Amino acid sequence: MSKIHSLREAIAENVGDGDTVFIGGFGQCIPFAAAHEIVRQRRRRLVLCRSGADIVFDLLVAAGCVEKIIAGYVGNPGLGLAHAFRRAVEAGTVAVEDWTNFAMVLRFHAAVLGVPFLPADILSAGDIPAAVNVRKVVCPYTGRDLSAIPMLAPDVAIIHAQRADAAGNVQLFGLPGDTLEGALASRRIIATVEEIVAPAAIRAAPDRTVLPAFRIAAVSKVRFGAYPSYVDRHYGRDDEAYAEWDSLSRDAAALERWIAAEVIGRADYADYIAAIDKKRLDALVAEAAAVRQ
Amino acid sequence: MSKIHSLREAIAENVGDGDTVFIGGFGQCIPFAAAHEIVRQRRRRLVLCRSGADIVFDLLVAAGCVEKIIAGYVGNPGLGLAHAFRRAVEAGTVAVEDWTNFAMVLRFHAAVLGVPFLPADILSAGDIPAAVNVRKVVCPYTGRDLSAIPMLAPDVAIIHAQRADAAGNVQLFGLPGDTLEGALASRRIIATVEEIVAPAAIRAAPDRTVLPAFRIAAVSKVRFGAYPSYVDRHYGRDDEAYAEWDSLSRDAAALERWIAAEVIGRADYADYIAAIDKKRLDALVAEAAAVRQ
Amino acid sequence: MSEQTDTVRLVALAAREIRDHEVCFVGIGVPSLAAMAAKRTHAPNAVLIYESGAIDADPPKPPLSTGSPAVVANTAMIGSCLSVFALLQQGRIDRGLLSAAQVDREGNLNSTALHRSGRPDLRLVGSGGAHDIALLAREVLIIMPQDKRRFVERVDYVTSPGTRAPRLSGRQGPTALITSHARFSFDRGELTLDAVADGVSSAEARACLTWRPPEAAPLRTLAPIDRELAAVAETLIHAWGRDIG
Amino acid sequence: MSEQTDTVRLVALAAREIRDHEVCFVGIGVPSLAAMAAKRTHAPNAVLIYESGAIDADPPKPPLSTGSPAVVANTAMIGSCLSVFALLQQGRIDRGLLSAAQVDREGNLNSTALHRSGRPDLRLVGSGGAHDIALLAREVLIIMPQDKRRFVERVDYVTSPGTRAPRLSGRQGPTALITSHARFSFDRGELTLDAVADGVSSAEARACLTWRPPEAAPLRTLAPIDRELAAVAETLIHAWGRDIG
Repeated sequence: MSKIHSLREAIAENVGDGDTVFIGGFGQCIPFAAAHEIVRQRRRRLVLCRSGADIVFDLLVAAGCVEKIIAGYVGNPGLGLAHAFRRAVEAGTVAVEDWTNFAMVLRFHAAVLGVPFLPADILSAGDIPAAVNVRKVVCPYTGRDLSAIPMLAPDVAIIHAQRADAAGNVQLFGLPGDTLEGALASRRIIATVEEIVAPAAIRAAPDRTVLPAFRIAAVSKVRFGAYPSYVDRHYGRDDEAYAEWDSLSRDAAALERWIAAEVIGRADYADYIAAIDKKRLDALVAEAAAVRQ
Repeated sequence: MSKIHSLREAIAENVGDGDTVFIGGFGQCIPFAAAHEIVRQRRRRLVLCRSGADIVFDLLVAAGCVEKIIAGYVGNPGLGLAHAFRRAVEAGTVAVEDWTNFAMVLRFHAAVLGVPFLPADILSAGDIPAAVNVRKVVCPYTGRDLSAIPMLAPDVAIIHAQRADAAGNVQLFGLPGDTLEGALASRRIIATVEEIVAPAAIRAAPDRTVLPAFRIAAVSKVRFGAYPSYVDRHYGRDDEAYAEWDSLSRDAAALERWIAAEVIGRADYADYIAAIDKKRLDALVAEAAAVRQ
Repeated sequence: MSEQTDTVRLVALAAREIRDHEVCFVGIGVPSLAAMAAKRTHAPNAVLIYESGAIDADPPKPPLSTGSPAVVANTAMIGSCLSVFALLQQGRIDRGLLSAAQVDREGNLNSTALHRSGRPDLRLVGSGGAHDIALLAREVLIIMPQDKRRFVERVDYVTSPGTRAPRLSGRQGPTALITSHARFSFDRGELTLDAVADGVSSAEARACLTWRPPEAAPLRTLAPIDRELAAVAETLIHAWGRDIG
Repeated sequence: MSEQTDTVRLVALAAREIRDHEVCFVGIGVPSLAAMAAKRTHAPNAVLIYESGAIDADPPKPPLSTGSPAVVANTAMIGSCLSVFALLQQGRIDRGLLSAAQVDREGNLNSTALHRSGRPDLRLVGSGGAHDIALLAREVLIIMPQDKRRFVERVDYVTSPGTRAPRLSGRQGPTALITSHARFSFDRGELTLDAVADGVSSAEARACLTWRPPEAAPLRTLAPIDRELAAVAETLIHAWGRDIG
C-alpha cells in the first residue's frame, strides 16, 4: 500500500500535457523540485493555478510548459515582476485569467466543499469582474446581491510538506497559505516531503496531519525539495536566490541557457542541490533551527 | 491588556438573558464549567445552538435557562435521549429548530466567511427542509438547484481549550469538531482553559493557535473545566458520568434537586470538582497521559 | 441456525458489506461496531471517518461518542466537522453507515420524533449527520435490529431521505439494509428481501415487517459467518457493553 | 523641511495613520514597513495580519514576501489564507494598507497592467489581495511615493476599486492617501489635499499630480515626525534594503 514513488514516476504518472495544475506553497513549501521535474519531462500546455504565485510559475513559463495561468498574483515577492511571465503575456504566448487572491482561495474552497460556486462580496466593481465573467447571485433570505465565485477543481495538485508516512498521510508545519484548499480541491495530489516517517509517528500526532492518505496519489522524498523557498524546521528562505532570479530572468536568452544547464541538464533535484554551495545551505538550515530553538 | 477574568465575571459580562449562545466542544472540550456558571447566574430565555449537542444542553434545559434550541442533534451520545430536553420539547416549554449537523456547521461557516448563505446539496428532501423553511438558490453557472443554508451568527460563543495567554490567544489540541466555526461566527467569545501560559509559549508555536486574542472577550482559567467530557493531554472522558446523567435525568424532580445541590449550591466549578472522588479524576488524568505517551 | 446471537450476526453481516479500501462515514453504535469489525478482519484498509473530524480512525475500543478519546486515539488525522462533511459533499465517501429509530419501505429513516396517539410526539435525538450522509454518501448501508417496531410502511418523520429523493449523480442513497436475519436491497427503490442469513427462513427474515416485501428470485442464502469475524464482533459487542440499536 | 529622506517621511507619515489596537491587513513593501514602524512606536497593540495567514504578527525584520519566515517568526497565530480573508469579509479588519503602480482621483488602484502606446500593455503582478482589501477593509490607507508617473486622472486598469464602488455598510474604501509630502483625504469621494508635511508647501505637495485637487480649508500642516519614529523608520528601511514602491 505504499504511495512512495520517485519524483520522476510521480510526475510521469500524474501530470499530463494540458492538465490544470495547482502548485502549493505560500512563502514556505513551494514545490520547486517538482517544478524542475515537470520542466525536465517537458510537459506542455499546462494551466497553472493558485492565489499568489511566485517565481516557480515564472520558471515553468520560461521553460515553455505553460499555456495559461489562473491566479491572483504572479510576481517575485518584494522584488517586483516575474519577467518571463511578463514577456510571455505581452507576447501573447501565455494567457492569463486575472482573479484576486481571495477569489482564487474561494474557487478552491468551493471545490473542497463540493459546490459549484460560493457567494462573496468581491468582484463587484473595477475591471476584474468583466475580465473573468463573474456572475451575480441573490441571497434568497436577504435579497442581497453577491458575486458567485465559480469553483475550480484542478486535475492535479503538487505540494511540498515536512513529512509523510508511506501510506501518504501528510503533515505540514507552519504556514499553509492556500495549499490545503488547492490540494483538497484537486482530483489527484502529489506531495514531496523532506522526510518519510513511520505510521506510528503520524498516529501519535494526528492533529498535525493535513492531508489524509486516501487523497494522495504519490509521495516523494526530496530533501530541500522546496528550496529556494523555505520549510519551517528544516531550512530558511534563500532571499538571495530570489534576487538572482530577478537578474537572471530579465534576459530571455540567458534564462534559457540556465534552464538547459541547471534544470534539464540535471539528473534530478538532488543533483541540482548538490551543485549549490554547501555553506549557503548550511546557513539556511541554521536559520531555521534558530527560529524554533 | 489582560483578558483574564473569573468565570463569574466572564459570564456576567458577556452572556445576557435572551442571547443566542454557541456552546463549543465535540466529544472533547465541552465547557461544562461555563454551563454551570450560567445556571448559577440564572440566565433565562437563552437560544442554544451548535451541531451535535450533548448533555450540557440537557443541563441548561433542565435548569430552565433555555427558550429554544437550534441544532442537528441533542442527545446523550451512545446512550440515547437527552431526557430533560425530551420532556421540555414534549411539554412545549422549549422550542426546537431541527437542522442537521452539516447544515449547522455551514450556518456557522457562512457567518465566519461573512456571507448571508452558503449553497449546499442537503435539505433538498425529507421533512427537515420545510420544518426550517430552507430556501433554494440556483447556481448561475451550472443552473444547478442547491439549498441556501442561512448564516447564523450567535451573540456569544463559549468554548473550552487547553491553554491561552493573558492576551487571549487560544490554543486547542486534538479534536476541534465545530468549535472554531461556531466561535468565529459569534460576536463575542468566552474561553475557559486548563492553563494560562506566557505569551512566548504561544508565539513559539503559532500554528497551534486557533483563536486570535483580538477576537476573545474573556479568558478564564478553570482546571477540569470540561469535565465530564475530556481534554486531550489533560484528562479522559468520564463515560460513567454520562451514564449517571442518563439515570438521573429520567426523573425530573430528582434532577431538579441535583441541580440545586450540585450546581446552584456550589460556589464555583472548583467546588463541584472538589466533591468528586479524587481517585476517579486521577484515573482520567492517567488515561489522558497514556494516549500520548 | 448457528449459536451466534442476533447482535453478533447483525454486526458481522453488516461488517461483511464493507469492502477493503472503502472510505466509510461511520455513526456511533452498531455502525461503528460493524465498521470496526470489518477493519479488524477482511477490510484492514477501510478508511473510517467519524463526523467529529477523525479521518482514518482505528479505535482501540468502541467509542461512546463520535468524538470520544477512542476515536482519536489511533487515528491518522484529526480534521474538523467541516472538513469531513466537505469530503462527504465532494463525493469522496464510498459508504455511509446508518441506523435509526424507524425505517420504511423506501429506506427513509426517522431519528427525530415518533407519533403517539393522544400524546405529543416522542422526541428523539434528531438527524445528527444522518440526513447529510443519506443524501451525500455514494452508497448508504442501513443497519437495523430485527425489531418489528422499527420497520414501518411510512416513517413518522423523514429525517434521512431514502431511495426516492433526488440526488447528485453517483450518490445512490440506500443500497442495502442488514438485519440479524437477512440482507435487503433497494434495487427497485423499495426494500426487497435479497438474501437470508444461514439457517433463517424467508418468513423469519420478513417477520420484522408488517408488509410483504418483494423478494429476489431465487432468494440467496448468505454464507455462514466465519469464526474469526464472529469472535471479533463478539469482542466488540462485549466492549460496547450497552444495548444495540 | 527636515533632514529626513522622502522614504523615511513616507513610512513615518503612513505609520502615524495607524492607531493602537487597530487590526490591520498589511501588504509587502511600504505598507509592511509602515505597519511595523507603528507597532514599534505608538501602536504596540496594533494587530498585523498578512494574507499568507499570519495573525498578530510582529516581524523581527521586514519580510520580502507575505509568507516569509520573518512574518511567521514572532506571530501569535498561523491561520490560512482562507481564515484571514474570512476575517476581512466578516468586517473585522479596521484598516487595509495598500500601494500600487497607479492611483487616480477616485482612489482606484492599478497593479495589473500599464498602457503603452504602440506596444502591448506592460504586464504587472496583478491584484494579489489588494482588490479584496480595497472592498472589504473598514478603511483603506493608500501609501504612494511622491512620483508623478503613479498619479493619474484615471488608472489604466481598475484592479482595486476606489471611493465610487458600492460596498457593504461600514466599509468605507480609501479614506486617506499618504505621500512623503502630504496627507490626502477622500472626504468627498475625490483625492483632496488634506494636510502638508512639515516644511512642505501645498504646491510641492501637489507636484506629483497632473491635475489640481481640491484642498481642505484651512490646509493643515502635519506635526513634525519625531526622532524616535524617524529612527525606527530608517532602521526598517535600511533592513528592507530595496527600492520603496
